[in-house]
This record gives sequence, C-alpha cells and structure tokens, in this order.
Amino acid sequence: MLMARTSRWARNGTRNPSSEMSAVQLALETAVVTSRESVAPGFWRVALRSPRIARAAGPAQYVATDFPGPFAVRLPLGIWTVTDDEFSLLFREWGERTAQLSRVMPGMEISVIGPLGNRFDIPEAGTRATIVAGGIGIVPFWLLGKTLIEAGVKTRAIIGARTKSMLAGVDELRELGLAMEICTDDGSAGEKGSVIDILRAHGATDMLYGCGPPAMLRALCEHANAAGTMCQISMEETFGCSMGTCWGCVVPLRRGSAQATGYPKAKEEQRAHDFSRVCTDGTVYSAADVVW
Amino acid sequence: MLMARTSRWARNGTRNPSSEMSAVQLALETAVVTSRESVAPGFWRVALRSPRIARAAGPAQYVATDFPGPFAVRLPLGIWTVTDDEFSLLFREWGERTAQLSRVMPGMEISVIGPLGNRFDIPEAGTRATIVAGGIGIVPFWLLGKTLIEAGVKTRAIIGARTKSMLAGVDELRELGLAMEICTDDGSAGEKGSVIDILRAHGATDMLYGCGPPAMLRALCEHANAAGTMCQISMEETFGCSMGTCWGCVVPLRRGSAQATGYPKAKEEQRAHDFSRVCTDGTVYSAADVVW
Amino acid sequence: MKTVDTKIRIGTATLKNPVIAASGCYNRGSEFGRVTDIQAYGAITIKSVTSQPRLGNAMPRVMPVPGGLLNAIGLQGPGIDYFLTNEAPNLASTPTAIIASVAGFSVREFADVAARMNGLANVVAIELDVSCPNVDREGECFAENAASIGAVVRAVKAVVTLPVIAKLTPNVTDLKPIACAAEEAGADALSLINAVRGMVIDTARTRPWLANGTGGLTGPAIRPIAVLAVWEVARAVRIPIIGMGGIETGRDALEFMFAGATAVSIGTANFRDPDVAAKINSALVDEASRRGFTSVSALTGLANPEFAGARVSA
Amino acid sequence: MKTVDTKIRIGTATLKNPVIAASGCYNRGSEFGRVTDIQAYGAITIKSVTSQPRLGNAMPRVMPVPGGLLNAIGLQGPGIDYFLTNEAPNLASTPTAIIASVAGFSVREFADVAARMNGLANVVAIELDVSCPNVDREGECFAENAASIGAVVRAVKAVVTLPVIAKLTPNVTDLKPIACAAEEAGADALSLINAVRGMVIDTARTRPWLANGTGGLTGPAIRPIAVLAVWEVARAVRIPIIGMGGIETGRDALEFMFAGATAVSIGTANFRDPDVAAKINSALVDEASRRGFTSVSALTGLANPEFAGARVSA
Ligand SMILES: Cc1cc2nc3c(=O)[nH]c(=O)nc-3n(C[C@H](O)[C@H](O)[C@H](O)COP(=O)(O)OP(=O)(O)OC[C@H]3O[C@@H](n4cnc5c(N)ncnc54)[C@H](O)[C@@H]3O)c2cc1C
Ligand SMILES: Cc1cc2nc3c(=O)[nH]c(=O)nc-3n(C[C@H](O)[C@H](O)[C@H](O)COP(=O)(O)OP(=O)(O)OC[C@H]3O[C@@H](n4cnc5c(N)ncnc54)[C@H](O)[C@@H]3O)c2cc1C
Ligand SMILES: Cc1cc2nc3c(=O)[nH]c(=O)nc-3n(C[C@H](O)[C@H](O)[C@H](O)COP(=O)(O)O)c2cc1C
Ligand SMILES: Cc1cc2nc3c(=O)[nH]c(=O)nc-3n(C[C@H](O)[C@H](O)[C@H](O)COP(=O)(O)O)c2cc1C
Ligand code: FES
Ligand code: FES
Repeated sequence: MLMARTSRWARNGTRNPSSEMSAVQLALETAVVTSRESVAPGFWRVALRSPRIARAAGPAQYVATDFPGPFAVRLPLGIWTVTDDEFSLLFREWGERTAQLSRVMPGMEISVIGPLGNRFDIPEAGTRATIVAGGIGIVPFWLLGKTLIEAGVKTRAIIGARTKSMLAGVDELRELGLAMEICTDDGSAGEKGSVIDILRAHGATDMLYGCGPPAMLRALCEHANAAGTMCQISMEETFGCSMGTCWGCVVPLRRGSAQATGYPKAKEEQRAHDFSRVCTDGTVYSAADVVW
Repeated sequence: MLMARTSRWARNGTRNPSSEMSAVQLALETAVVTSRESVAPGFWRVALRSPRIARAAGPAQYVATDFPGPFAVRLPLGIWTVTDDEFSLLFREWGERTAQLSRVMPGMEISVIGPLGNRFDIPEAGTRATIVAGGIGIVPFWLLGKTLIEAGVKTRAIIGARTKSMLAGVDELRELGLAMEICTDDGSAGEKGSVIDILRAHGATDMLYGCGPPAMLRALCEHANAAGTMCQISMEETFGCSMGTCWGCVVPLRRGSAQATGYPKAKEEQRAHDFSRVCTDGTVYSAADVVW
Repeated sequence: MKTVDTKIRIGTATLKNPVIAASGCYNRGSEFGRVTDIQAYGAITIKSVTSQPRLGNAMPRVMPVPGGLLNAIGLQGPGIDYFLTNEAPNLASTPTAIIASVAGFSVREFADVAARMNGLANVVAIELDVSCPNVDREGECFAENAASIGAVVRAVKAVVTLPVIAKLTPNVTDLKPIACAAEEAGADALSLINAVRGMVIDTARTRPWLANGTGGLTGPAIRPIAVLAVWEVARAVRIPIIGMGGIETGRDALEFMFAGATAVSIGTANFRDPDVAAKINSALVDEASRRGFTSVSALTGLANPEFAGARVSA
Repeated sequence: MKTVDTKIRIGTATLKNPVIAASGCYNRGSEFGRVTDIQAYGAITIKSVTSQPRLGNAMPRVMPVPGGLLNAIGLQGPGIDYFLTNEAPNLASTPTAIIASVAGFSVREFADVAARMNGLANVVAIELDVSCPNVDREGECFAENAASIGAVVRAVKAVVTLPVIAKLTPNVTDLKPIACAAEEAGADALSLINAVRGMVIDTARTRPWLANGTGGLTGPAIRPIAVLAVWEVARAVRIPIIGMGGIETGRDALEFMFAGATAVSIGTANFRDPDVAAKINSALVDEASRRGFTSVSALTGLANPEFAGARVSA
C-alpha cells in the first residue's frame, strides 16, 4: 500500500503542475470580504466569497491578491479554510501589503487569482502522516488536514511557534479533529522546543508534510532524508509575478528534478542544480529534490 | 453698516491668516470614520469624529487628509458640515486619492490636519449676502450658510452644476433653511444656465461669496468688481505640503496685496504681481486682489 | 462613429495594435494565457535570450518597493541553442506577434544571436537589450555609450532583415545622443525605458536585499522618468519609439503616446492586472475616436510640440 | 541600557542628531511648528537662496504621482538681500541648527551668496544646490559635470569658514567621479540625492502637466535610486554623506545609514507626516542600542563592506 504510493511518486515526481493546473479552474476575479478578525496579536483572518476558488482549492495552494495601495505586484497568500463558497486567508502583518490587507472591512472587494501552485499529494487510507508546521507555516494544513482525514489517513500534527501569542490558527485546526502537539521556543504553550525536537522524540511515520521558516524546513528535510521517510514541503520565496513569467522566485533543486523542467537548460557542466519557480512549479517539493 | 464693514476690510484686507491661525487650534490627529455614503454618482460624503476640528472649523477651512495608499502628500478637502464632535467631507471621485478615500468604511481611521486656511468674513446682521457655488464648489457653503444665518445676514444661494446628477450636497444645504436657486448647464434641474446668468438676472446684493471652477470664479470676480460689490472667493490649486512650506500652490495677486506678504519680495520692476500660497495665505481671497 | 485603425508600424513590421508585452515580464508568452486572453497584445516581447545558457543571479531576485518592483534576475535563460530547438517552435502558435529580445556581452554575440532569431515563424522584430542593469559587466554597459550602441546596432543590422529595436536605459546623463547614435546606426525603432538602477538594503540582515546587490526598478514609481525619456528622445529622433515604464492604465499609456511614443510596452503591470492590455487598447481607441481620429497612431506626439518623428500607422 | 549618543559631525559642525529637514520642504523652518515639535530635527535646511529675487515657475508647480511628488517650483525666493534683512534674523530663534542652502547660475554667484550666509546666527553649514533640475539653464547643470562642480566648491570654500555640503543630482551616468571631484575640491560633505528628473503629461489638456514641462520626482518612489547612490558614493569618498530621497520611516532611514550615510534628510515625507523626524530619531536610537552601540553614527556603512568613510560621531 505504501509501496504503491511510493512508486507513483517515483514515476511522476511531485505532480507536474503545468499540465495539471491548466486543466483546473484558475480564476481571476473580484471577491467580496465577508469577515475579518484578528486571531492573535498581528495575525489576521480574512474570509472572501469566491465559490470558484473555494471549490477548486487543494492543500498548499495559494491566491495572488491585489488591493489598492502603493504596490506594483500581487501579494501571495496561502488558502487557509474553505467552505462551499468562501475561502479564508490567515496571515501575519509582515510589511506594507499585509498591513494594508489587515485593514479591509466586510463588504470591501479585493482581486484574487487562484488557486495557484501545486498541491500536497494524498496517500492512501491507513497511511500514517505527520504534519509539521512552524509559525505561519500552519496555513496549508487546515485544507491538508481535512483532506487527509477524509481520505482516511492517520494524521497528527506538530505545530510550533516562537511563543504562545504567535500560535495563530491552532484552534481552527483543532476543530478538524486532528491529533495535535503544540510546542513553543519559550515553552509558553505546549512543550518547550522545536517541532523537529518533537518529531524526533516521537515514533515512525510514513509521510511527512512541512511548512515553515527555511531553517525548520531544512532540518525537516534532513531528518526525512536520513530516515528515508517520504516528505513534502511547501516553500516560500519573494514573488514578483506569481504566474511563472518573471523567474524571480526560483529555488535550487537537484539536477534533473521533474519540477525544474523549465529554465535553465544550462550546459551540464554549468549547473550544480536546476532552478524551479516556486510560484508555478511549486510551492510543494519533495524533500529529496531540494538543494539547501 | 455696510460702510463699517467695508472699511474694516479696507484696513485689514482679508484677514491675515498667519497671525490668526496660529492662535486657533490646529490639530494633527487620527480621526475615526463614522459614516460614508454616496450622495450622487461619484460623489461621497464621509464623516469623521474630531471634536477639536469640528469646533474650531470656520467657513472655507479645510483639512489635509492622509490614509494608506501610493501617495506621498496629503489630500486637501474642504470641511462640509460640522456637529459638536464630528465634521464631514463632501468630495468627488477625482483621481487616485479621492477614489481610495471613497472606499473607507465606518470604524477606519484616517489622519487629518486642520482646520487649515483662512475663512470667509462674516458681515453684520441685516446685510444681504449671495452665495455662488459651482459644482463641488458647494463645499464651503454649508458652514458659511449656517454662520451667516446665525449672524442674521440675509442670505441666498445660487447653486449650479453641469447636470442634475452632479448636484451633490444641495439637500443638506436646503435643510439649513437657506433660500436657494438651482441651475444646471443642461437644464436637467432648476433653471438652464450658469450661476452667473442667474446672478446677473437677480437684483443687488451687498456681499458675494464664491467657490467653483476657475472660469466661474473669474466671471464672478469680474461681475463683482464691475458692480463694485464686495466679493470673496475660495480658490483651489494642486497642493504639495498644505502647510505653506513648498510654494507649490501659489496664485498671483495684484502687487502689494496683504495676503501676498510672503515670497517673493522680488524687485519692484520684476513683479507684475505677487504670489500668495493658497494653502496658508488663502484659500479665501478678495475679488479685488486676484489677478486672472 | 468611425472605426479606429489600431495598427502601427515598427520599421517594416505591422502590429495589429500598439500594446506590447515587455521583455522579461511575459516569459515566452504562454503563462498569462491561464487567466487572460493574450491576443489582446499587439505583440509579445520574449525574455531576452543570450548566446550561452545562464543560471541567473542567486536569490533573492525581487523585492516589492513603493509603487514598484526591484529585480535582479540576471538573464536566467537556456541560451540560443536550446531556445531554437525547444522553445522557438512554440512561438509559431502564439496567438499574436513575437518580438525577439536579444541580450549579449559583446558586439559579436549580439550579431550572432540576432542572426539566428531572424526568420523564426511569428517573430516580427528583434529587440536589443543593451541596457540590462542587472548583469555584472566589466565597465559601462553598452547603452551608456553612444559609440558602443552604434556598433551593436550596425553589427545586428548587417545580419538581419527584420526591423531592429534598440532598447535604451535611463541611467545616463543625457539620452538624446545615445538615441541618435542608435538611429544613425540604422535602428528601426527605440524602446524606452529599461529598468532604473536601484537598491534596497535589508535592515535586518544589514546587507543589500537582492543577492546581486543592485537591481532594476520598474513599475509606476518610474513612470514620470520614462515619460520624460520618451518626450525628450521624441524630439531628437525620427524613428518610432516604444514607450514603457510603469504603465498600468489607459491614461498612463496616453501619456506615453502624447509624449511621442508610437507604441507602448507593459511589463510589471501584468503582475497586478493580467487584463491590462485589453483595457489599454480600448482606452486608446476611445481616445482616438473621441478626437475624431481614424487611427490610434494619430495620438502620437500630441503633447510634444517639437515631436520630430512621423505618425506611423500601418 | 547604555545611552546612545545621537550627535554627528559634518565637517567642523556638530548636529545634535542625524535627522535633517531637506531644502525646499521646510521653507525657513517655522511653518511645521504649528503641528509638530521642529526641535526633533538635528538641523533644518532652508529653501535654496539665490542672488536675485525669483518669482519661480508658472502654475501648476506640483503634481502627485504614484509614491511621489513631481515639482517644479523654480526656486521662487526673495534673493539674498531681502533674505539677509528680513528673514535671516528669524533663523537665530529657530530651535534647532540651520543649514543654509545656496543655489546659483554661475560660480561667482554661488561664492557671493555663500559668503554672505557665512557667519549668520544659528547657521552651521552651507549646502550648495548645484543640482536643481527645475531651473531652465542653458546647457547642463553644474552637478552633471565633475569639472564644474569642482569649480563651484573651490570658489565657495575660498570665501567661507563654515562646512560646505555639495548636493548632487542622481541624473547622471556615474555619480562617483562627480562626488570625488567635489571631495577633492574641498567639500566637507555630500548630500545625495536631489530630485530625479521626470514628467507627467496632462492627457486632458494634451500638454505637460507642470507649467515648466519637466519636474523633479521626490518621495518613496525614488528611494531605491537614492539608496544606491549613497551606497556607491560611500565607496568612493571619505567625507560624510547626508542621504535623502523618499525616507518616510525609521527603517527607510536605516537603509541610508547602513548604505553609508552619516545623516539623513527628510523632504516630501514631512508633507504626509509632520512628526516624521521624531519617529526616525527614536528608531535610530533603538537600532543603535539594540546592537549595543554607544552612538548612532556607528550604524553608518554597516551594509557596505567597501564603505570608505569614517564613522563620524561628535
Ligand atoms: C506562496 C506563498 C504563500 C504565502 N502565504 C502566506 C500566508 O498564508 N500567510 C502569511 O502570513 N504569509 C504568507 N506568505 C508570505 C507573504 O506573502 C510575504 O511575507 C509577503 O512578502 C508579505 O508582504 P508585505 O508587503 O506585507 O511585506 P513586504 O514588504 O514584502 O516585506 C516582507 C518582509 O520583509 C520585511 N522588510 C521589508 N523591507 C525591508 C527592509 N528594507 N529591511 C528589512 N526588512 C524588510 C518586512 O517587514 C516583512 O517582514 C506567503 C508567501 C508565498 C510566496
Ligand atoms: C483647499 C482645497 C480644498 C478642496 N476641497 C475639496 C472638496 O471639498 N471636495 C472635492 O471634491 N475636492 C476638493 N478639492 C480638490 C481635490 O483636493 C483635488 O481634486 C485633488 O487633486 C484630488 O486628488 P486625487 O488624488 O483624487 O486626484 P489627482 O490624482 O490629484 O488628480 C486630480 C485630477 O487630475 C486628473 N488627472 C490626474 N492625472 C492626470 C493626467 N496625467 N492627465 C490628465 N488628468 C489627470 C484626475 O483624474 C483628477 O481629475 C480641494 C482642493 C483644495 C486645494
Ligand atoms: C522581472 C523583470 C525582468 C525583466 N527582464 C528583462 C529582460 O530580460 N530584457 C529586457 O530588455 N528588459 C527586461 N525587463 C525590463 C522590462 O522589459 C521593462 O523595460 C521595464 O520593466 C519597465 O517597464 P514596466 O515598468 O512596465 O515594468 C525586466 C523587467 C522585470 C520587472
Ligand atoms: C517642493 C520641493 C522643493 C524643493 N526645493 C529644493 C531646493 O530649493 N533646493 C534643494 O537643494 N532641493 C530642493 N528639493 C529637493 C529636496 O531637498 C530633496 O533633495 C528631495 O526632495 C528628495 O528627498 P525626499 O524624497 O525626502 O523629498 C525640493 C523638493 C521638493 C519636494
Ligand atoms: S514569481 Fe514570477 S516566476 Fe515566480
Ligand atoms: S501646498 Fe505647499 S505651500 Fe501651499
């Protein structure tokens, strides 16, 4: 059962998004804000009405948002929860654009393109899966958690943050019925330590899913690769176009990775790695492919 | 009675704002939006809570507003109505900043500096005054109308616009109990014709107040100067600083006008006129001083 | 209402309308087709192609700044060999014309790559990216010097039959002599402007934000700089100008047309509004018909009394 | 927590803190006192003074653009005679130091006006506006040419005792030789950058929006251009740099300090947030103390490995 899944991946690599995505509905539309609330200091949850995106969205997909402000490019944000006709965003107030978005009010409209990017793969029922989230890296895991539970995958989640007040989204995740372990760097909530500490302490799993800061993802991939555990991570970079045209968001993958099919086909001797566009070829990569 | 007033003006010119204003409260504060409504297609009324500004505001004064957006300078907008602790703005969606401001929602905050600029002078009780407003030039006349009525001045207003749908603010002005005549360029509301046509058709007045597009103001001043009628107009220019520092907003006044006391003291032979800063020395000028 | 002819001419090439996708912002042309009709563009300029494959710069390569984007991609690309074999064939089916952008580090490289672009199906013109501010070159870049730009244009003109467009950088004291040098060397048109050199410092890590250090500023922030470049150069040359730099709306495009541009290119604005080309085209047609013109090219140079060029409708 | 010394030095002058009001944005210093405490500024640079009275340009003179302001005031001002009689006496009571900005159209005019500024009460330095892009001069402006900027600085240094600051324009191909020429001629500091040349076309009236045609772009739109200018020049000269161009926040100011600026000037941002100076000062102090520094000047050049200057605290 696990083998079957493994071999499918071995065959396809992480699913090629270009072919798959063009089949999927990709919407460019104006969505009405239906709610906006602060879920933790500096963390916001904004819900938008968009049946097309809500229904098409898969785990780890994101939307490219646009709203008035001194901005020349769209702001990419992960899809947090979905209902039949709405989806929500969960974001931290990072800089100008997220600060501006945190000021929306119900009734306002923002422009969205989505769902963008590829998705986490879903293993067969009965598989044991472990979600590992750091900070705002929790975002892809509501939809993944829901999908895994519905698929009969035995799922638990390790959720970490720097401190208690930065544990945004945990309550909503818990409502899914997910088995969860919480940790914080300072011990102010859950265990004291990193998600990787907890992961190491606990027993085996068949499948790891990760999202969070680069250092955490790197540690997770090294752990998974050393243990020979399947692992997919959702990566982040600063985006320009969010559409695969500008080559602003690339990450290095090992040579020949299926997700680096685009540029560059540099001469063999020139490339220690291939570049992959996180916005379009990702954001989900196999731990085995990523070059740190 | 009229003479007394005239001689006061002859002595002081339009009141010098620099000395007067510094005595008055000038607030730089964050004000909460209490209401926002569309009063005509493309015309908006936004009310803000600010007891300091509401109480200090006089006729023709304005606020310099700031809110998030791709803007480097404040947006000047006239003060429309006031209550004890709120004032409202009435504005047209002109360009980027007014479009952005039209999207505020109650509960949002914007930064305001005000009340800025000088004020219309108020004559003694019994004087006959005529207000002449073109388009969005109606804005200073709620507060002026109210002040004149309270001062016992016999006031009527001639309000013009290009077409019926652009007659924003008329209803609220009418509630003051002001005698009003309406005209539109296309005759879609009130009389067909310009405010100057109506003004010419009607009889004498002791005092004229004007605000509106430059061509209208010029015709008004020429009419007033020819008839020897006292006339004050509130002028507009594109502002940079709104505070009198950048010299971006100047209008030419006849040489030696009291309101052009600032720069330039150019050599006599060099100046056909003096420049006055609309933002600080104005916005109110005597028809006799303005050079067209 | 008279119908308005939207066609314009760049040398011997005719574009169905004057709105062009800018190089580096539309890759090879297909991606934005997922959310918009790319046929709205009169032409798509492909990301500049170099002789050799290039991995480009390290990350980060982009950073949003007020009213713009700072980028240092570093001409990542597969090189002309791979391009001709694997990518050029797809251009034939792109539902609008293609302008092939060529970048290089020597006069000869420009000529070689341009010659191999000449004659590709659907490619109607060749644009020379002599101004990319991102690539670390020894000494000044071609576009900073009238003599070197002349040399590049002459070398390319000698080996191609397609119209040649020289794309200039605003990062110079005076654009006019450089533009004139390109014209004298035989350029059929000019593209103005490429990105403006800039830098963001990462105050948390105390180093330049972009791995490359410097980057190119694009988007609305540079629009007044670009409009002025077009306005000044339009007084100095007679060849058509493709204006670009921060165009987001029909009114922005009109600023460039009125300043003296025959066509406009849209780069960064696609990243915010993928439907931008259709909107601009209809704004240009509206303006022309409002003025009773029978062609959009009649809008060119209207705000520039010393406009030196011709109003080149097709 | 150690207290942080905010003082910095510009030549022989000591400023109580490194945040300066930029010329042309604070008039003679008093207006913003109506809404904020102008003592927050380490110094206020007055609007440039010329030899003769000037009416300035016709209207319109300003136009808001994305992330910035385009202006062409045209150096409106009363001339040095009137200034000395009627305005300079008030400067003595300004509650912070004054930097006297001087603009001119010949080497001699610069020297004459600067000499008469020297020694005025409260004036601690003289800034030479050799870069104003708005004034219609025959041929290039001083700041576009290393030889002419050298001549101006030398002539002024010969007749004044106060520190002399040369203010440069970014509208050149390469700032470094120009900055070096100013340094060699004896400039005590450099101000970078003045406004960037630009234009807006009024699409309704089909003519440039500003009566002057061209204008100077300021505000956040030009910040990356300004940061790069400081970063590059800080590698070429040893004299202190006053960085400016689009600074609105403490983080923006830090970008300039890290790039190599000893002080920062704030122009357009006052028009949006009159309290900007106090906010920036406290951000600089916070950053210095977070890093365990005893002076804000220790922040200078931290992101610029080839920073050539000295960290000049008082
Ligand atoms: C596919 C994808 C999905 C994402 N999903 C989410 C999500 O669901 N939730 C979420 O919270 N985030 C998410 N992010 C991250 C978010 O898009 C970025 O953090 C984004 O840059 C925030 O935009 P901003 O304009 O608010 O901040 P930016 O202005 O882009 O700044 C980014 C960060 O850099 C800092 N910064 C800016 N300028 C400087 C400087 N000069 N020096 C030092 N620091 C500086 C800012 O303070 C901020 O922390 C996602 C990103 C991607 C690519
Ligand atoms: C003291 C004062 C008080 C005021 N009070 C009021 C008031 O009470 N109500 C009110 O409605 N207005 C008022 N105004 C006018 C208002 O401040 C201006 O119209 C302001 O410029 C609008 O800002 P904006 O950003 O919306 O438009 P801006 O971007 O400033 O544009 C101004 C106008 O120019 C047009 N425009 C912009 N760029 C171009 C271009 N390239 N070509 C052609 N046209 C262009 C815009 O469409 C718009 O019509 C007042 C002005 C002053 C000085
Ligand atoms: C991410 C990015 C990559 C670019 N790459 C190229 C390039 O390869 N060749 C080129 O000639 N111009 C390139 N440009 C410049 C654009 O073609 C255009 O000249 C510039 O962005 C100004 O237009 P805009 O403000 O509409 O983006 C690039 C611009 C961006 C934003
Ligand atoms: C309205 C205005 C007037 C200016 N006048 C002058 C001037 O007279 N002399 C001068 O040296 N700089 C002048 N400047 C340039 C500023 O001092 C400063 O260099 C520039 O605005 C960049 O900084 P900022 O982006 O913070 O405004 C002026 C700027 C503005 C906006
Ligand atoms: S953000 Fe442009 S290619 Fe990914
Ligand atoms: S707007 Fe700056 S002086 Fe009036």
